[in-house]
Amino acid sequence: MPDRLIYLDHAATTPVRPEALEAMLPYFSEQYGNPSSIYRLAQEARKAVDEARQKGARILGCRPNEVIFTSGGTESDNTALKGVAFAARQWGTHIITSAIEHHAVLHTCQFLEKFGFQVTYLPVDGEGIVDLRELEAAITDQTVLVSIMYANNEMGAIQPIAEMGALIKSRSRALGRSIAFHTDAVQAAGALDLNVTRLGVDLLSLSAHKFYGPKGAGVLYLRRGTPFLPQQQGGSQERFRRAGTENTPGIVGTAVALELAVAEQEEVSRRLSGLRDRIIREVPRRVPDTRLNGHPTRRLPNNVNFSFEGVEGEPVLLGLDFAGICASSGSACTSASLEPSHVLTALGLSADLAHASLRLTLGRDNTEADVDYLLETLPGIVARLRALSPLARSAD
Amino acid sequence: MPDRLIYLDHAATTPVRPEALEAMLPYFSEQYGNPSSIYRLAQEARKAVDEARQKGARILGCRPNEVIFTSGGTESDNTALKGVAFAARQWGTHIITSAIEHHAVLHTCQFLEKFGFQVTYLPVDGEGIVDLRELEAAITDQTVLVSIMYANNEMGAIQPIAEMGALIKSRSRALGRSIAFHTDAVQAAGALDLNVTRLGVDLLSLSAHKFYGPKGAGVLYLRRGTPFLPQQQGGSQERFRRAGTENTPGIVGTAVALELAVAEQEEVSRRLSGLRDRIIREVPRRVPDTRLNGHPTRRLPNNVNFSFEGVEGEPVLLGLDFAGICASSGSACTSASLEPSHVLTALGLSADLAHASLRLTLGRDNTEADVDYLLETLPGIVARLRALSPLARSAD
Amino acid sequence: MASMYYSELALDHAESPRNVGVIQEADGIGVEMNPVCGDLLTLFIKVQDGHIADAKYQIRGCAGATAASSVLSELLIGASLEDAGRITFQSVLDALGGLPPSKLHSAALAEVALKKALAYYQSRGTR
Amino acid sequence: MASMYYSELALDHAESPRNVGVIQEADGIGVEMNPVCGDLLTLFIKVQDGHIADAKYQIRGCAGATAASSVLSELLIGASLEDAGRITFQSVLDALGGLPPSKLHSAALAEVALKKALAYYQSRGTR
Ligand SMILES: Cc1ncc(COP(=O)(O)O)c(C=O)c1O
Ligand SMILES: Cc1ncc(COP(=O)(O)O)c(C=O)c1O
Repeated sequence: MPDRLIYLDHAATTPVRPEALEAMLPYFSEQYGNPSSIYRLAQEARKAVDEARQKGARILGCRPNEVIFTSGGTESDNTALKGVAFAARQWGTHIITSAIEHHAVLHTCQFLEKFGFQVTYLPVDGEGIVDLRELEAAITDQTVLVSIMYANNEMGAIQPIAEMGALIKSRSRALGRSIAFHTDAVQAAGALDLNVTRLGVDLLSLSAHKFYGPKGAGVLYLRRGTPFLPQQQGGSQERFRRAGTENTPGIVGTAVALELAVAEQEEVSRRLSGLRDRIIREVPRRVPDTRLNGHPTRRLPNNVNFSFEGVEGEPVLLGLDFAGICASSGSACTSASLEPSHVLTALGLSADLAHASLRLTLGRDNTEADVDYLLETLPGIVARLRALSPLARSAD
Repeated sequence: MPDRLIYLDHAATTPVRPEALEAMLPYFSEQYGNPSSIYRLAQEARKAVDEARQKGARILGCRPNEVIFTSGGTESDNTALKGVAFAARQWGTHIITSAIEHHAVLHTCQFLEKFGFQVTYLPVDGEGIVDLRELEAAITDQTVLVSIMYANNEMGAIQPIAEMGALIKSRSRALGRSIAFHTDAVQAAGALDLNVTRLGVDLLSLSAHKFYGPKGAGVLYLRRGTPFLPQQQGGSQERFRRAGTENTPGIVGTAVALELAVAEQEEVSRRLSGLRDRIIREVPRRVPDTRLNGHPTRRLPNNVNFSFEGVEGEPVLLGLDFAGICASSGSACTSASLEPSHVLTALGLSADLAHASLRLTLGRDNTEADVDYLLETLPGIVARLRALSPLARSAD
Repeated sequence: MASMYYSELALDHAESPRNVGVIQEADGIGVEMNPVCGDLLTLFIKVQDGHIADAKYQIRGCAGATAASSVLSELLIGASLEDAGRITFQSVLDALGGLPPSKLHSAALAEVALKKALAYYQSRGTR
Repeated sequence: MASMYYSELALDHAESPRNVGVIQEADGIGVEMNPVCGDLLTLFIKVQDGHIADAKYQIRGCAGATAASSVLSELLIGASLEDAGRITFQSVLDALGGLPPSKLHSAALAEVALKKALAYYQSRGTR
């Protein structure tokens, strides 16, 4: 590997930040008690979990007992959708989501379709935004759940969640029945407002490893009174809403990382959106036939997504990897399912352009020098690959 | 807290052993890549996960791709039961389990009852063992799943899983249809044989924090060809059978801890069963009206479970905690559900005797000196509490 | 157990319960049992000049029940009958510095036993 | 991507593909595309005295496809037509030291393009 390692794949995962790891360490082998036990050793763990819950509640602007700790974003999304759908199905079996959700939501919707639910997948415009009027039009008197992601993991588009929340609330009042509103905020944490009252959501998913917390840990916010059938049965943990011995270190690390991410949010976002905009401006100057995917401004401060015409994404990633740069692509050749990104095709991209995509997602450790290096490195890689191609404009 | 801390609650949880923690540490902040990414940073994580899977497979005697990493024993149990039940329901809707399963199995069965399944809860004899003939008699041509725990978490009774496996296979051959057999082996790891072929099981659950691995990590063995509907939808992780970004450190720690627990199994079991038998022999000599719960010999090498007539378990635990000893009880007053242990009542104990229970579960760090101290401390605590009681035999 | 923080004071009462025992010629006796968890409290009072001259009890139950009984006995000794009649589970909780939510029934146990002991005394007529 | 270990050799071919280019007066041309992921390979061969005198290609696709094409060109140059006719995706895999399971189609792409190039050559009649 080259000496330098420039990590530009923070949407995939992030390193655990030192403050979080340090807070976690005592709970592996010293304060290892099971939080459900009554002796003092275990009550230390119980206290740590309770404090983490309070931190989470402060950030979400909710009651501590509306915070459920899970094993990650995928579990939070699954539990949110299945939990509401199965609890509410006597009132209706219609669910609304969008075409650009993470698979944790989309595949859960397909699972629910097997159980008799009908799902509307709202389209997005060419820049990745869901139209409020389409959402409004999709709501029927059978609708029990709307799940729209806050910010997209591939091309960073930010949805107008607060407006949607208000709309759903007013439609639901008009219909005289409650419609639960879930948002997958996995990519939003540390970048966007997470206050559940301002957002008007009833459920919200987070995943710790996306904000410098540990893998295998997540949060589900569940508003009191929302219809909910727990999806993991067993002991009485999490007030019976998510059974299983608490992952004390994971929970502690989640809370510490979330608190710090939110505290630094403004400053980090400002800095990263500067780097982002420089990449968005400079790469197309240096690489012909580059297309920016997603909305130019309503996008996450750390997200860049390009398609380079005529180039497969995977060898671009490998070329970058050789140069010490970590990035990702919506190409089928980088996914186990061998399908091109459903998000990029939902924007209207051809399969070819989806295969040709490159996602760069910045993080708190990235610097201007990293961007310099990227801008030096990337154009040559793309040019070299284009030169191999039978579709290349013949050089002369 | 007193200077000494004697932990006798290893069935509740165990500390992460140093070898496991050390193996985990690099994967938090250094080898933090998402195993699904294609650059080398991430492939280090992928390799670690693959190696952990191979270790697990060696111990279970199965193929690596029959090993699924989960978030713990509760998820493994839930996924096993729901995964099979929902996949097999076109062939039948009958499930057999036992009355003494962990809530992760029992409450999952109740969940499945809401979805139209019928569940038979096999009773146990006074020493906690399921009768093979009752199992045989319970199998009908509607039966799709049998789930019987390997070793009980409260009173340590060990079920004849291999015999059950053979029985189920022969009944299933006679019926000309497959019946999946799951065992909750959460308490068995590190004490009993885990070879899935010898056991004749199709699914098997483990929880890492019960064998000196991390909390929030578990294993589900799923035999190839077993009907199975995945229960966590999302990405392609775990070959689509359990979506969600892999908890790399948790997975690595699980495998290291499991491998060591199995390597040390014989020696540790021999030593702990010596300590166990000394407690079982000595406590009744020093504490009148003590009853041993569970089978005298077909029990886990580390498990002791007594009932002290006329004494509530909770203040015994507090008294022990004051003396620096961590233990647990099947008393309602130590459970969030305010119900006495369903396991002890299934043995035929009155609610009073279930409330009066004390569980001591030994672990690899316990010594003869710990047992000495327990034997010195416990009788006085019970005597003091009995002296308070309106039911005490009047002292004279 | 969701959240089981006994206060220091409650733990102290549970470990060293005050005034345990039987009053042989009690003026009031109250026996109360919690059918769910089997806690059993027997409360004895001795009345003199309209005041509780002595209070003793026997308890089988969890630490919360022992602490509640113990602190109740302290509240009672020396109290006027009128004041004793005003003691509720809340007085017991306050005197203990609280009990965990899952132990509130322990304080209720103490209140009911007291009500029964006072009723027993009243039913015998003042002497 | 479930398990994506390119061998060192495959990576080397992908990074520095051999024999890239066009043979202007090729004796055989084979064009093959993988409809799923869009990989596109154009293979050119030059035949002399019953042997493959030269082989070049252009490729748009993933690194696996590039490596497969590159190693195929190496296998071809100097081979008799008979030997060239026996080259399969397995020969390509063996020469690369394997490809990840999800990239087997890249080797297949190379095989098919070769078959097409040889058929093209045969259809023109020997010269
Ligand atoms: C938007 C979004 N939702 C859900 C998830 C799932 O989170 P995890 O893989 O941590 O379970 C991810 C990341 O993978 C994501 O980006
Ligand atoms: C027998 C048994 N099964 C399942 C579980 C659940 O495991 P976990 O709490 O780690 O999810 C436990 C422990 O709590 C157990 O003892």
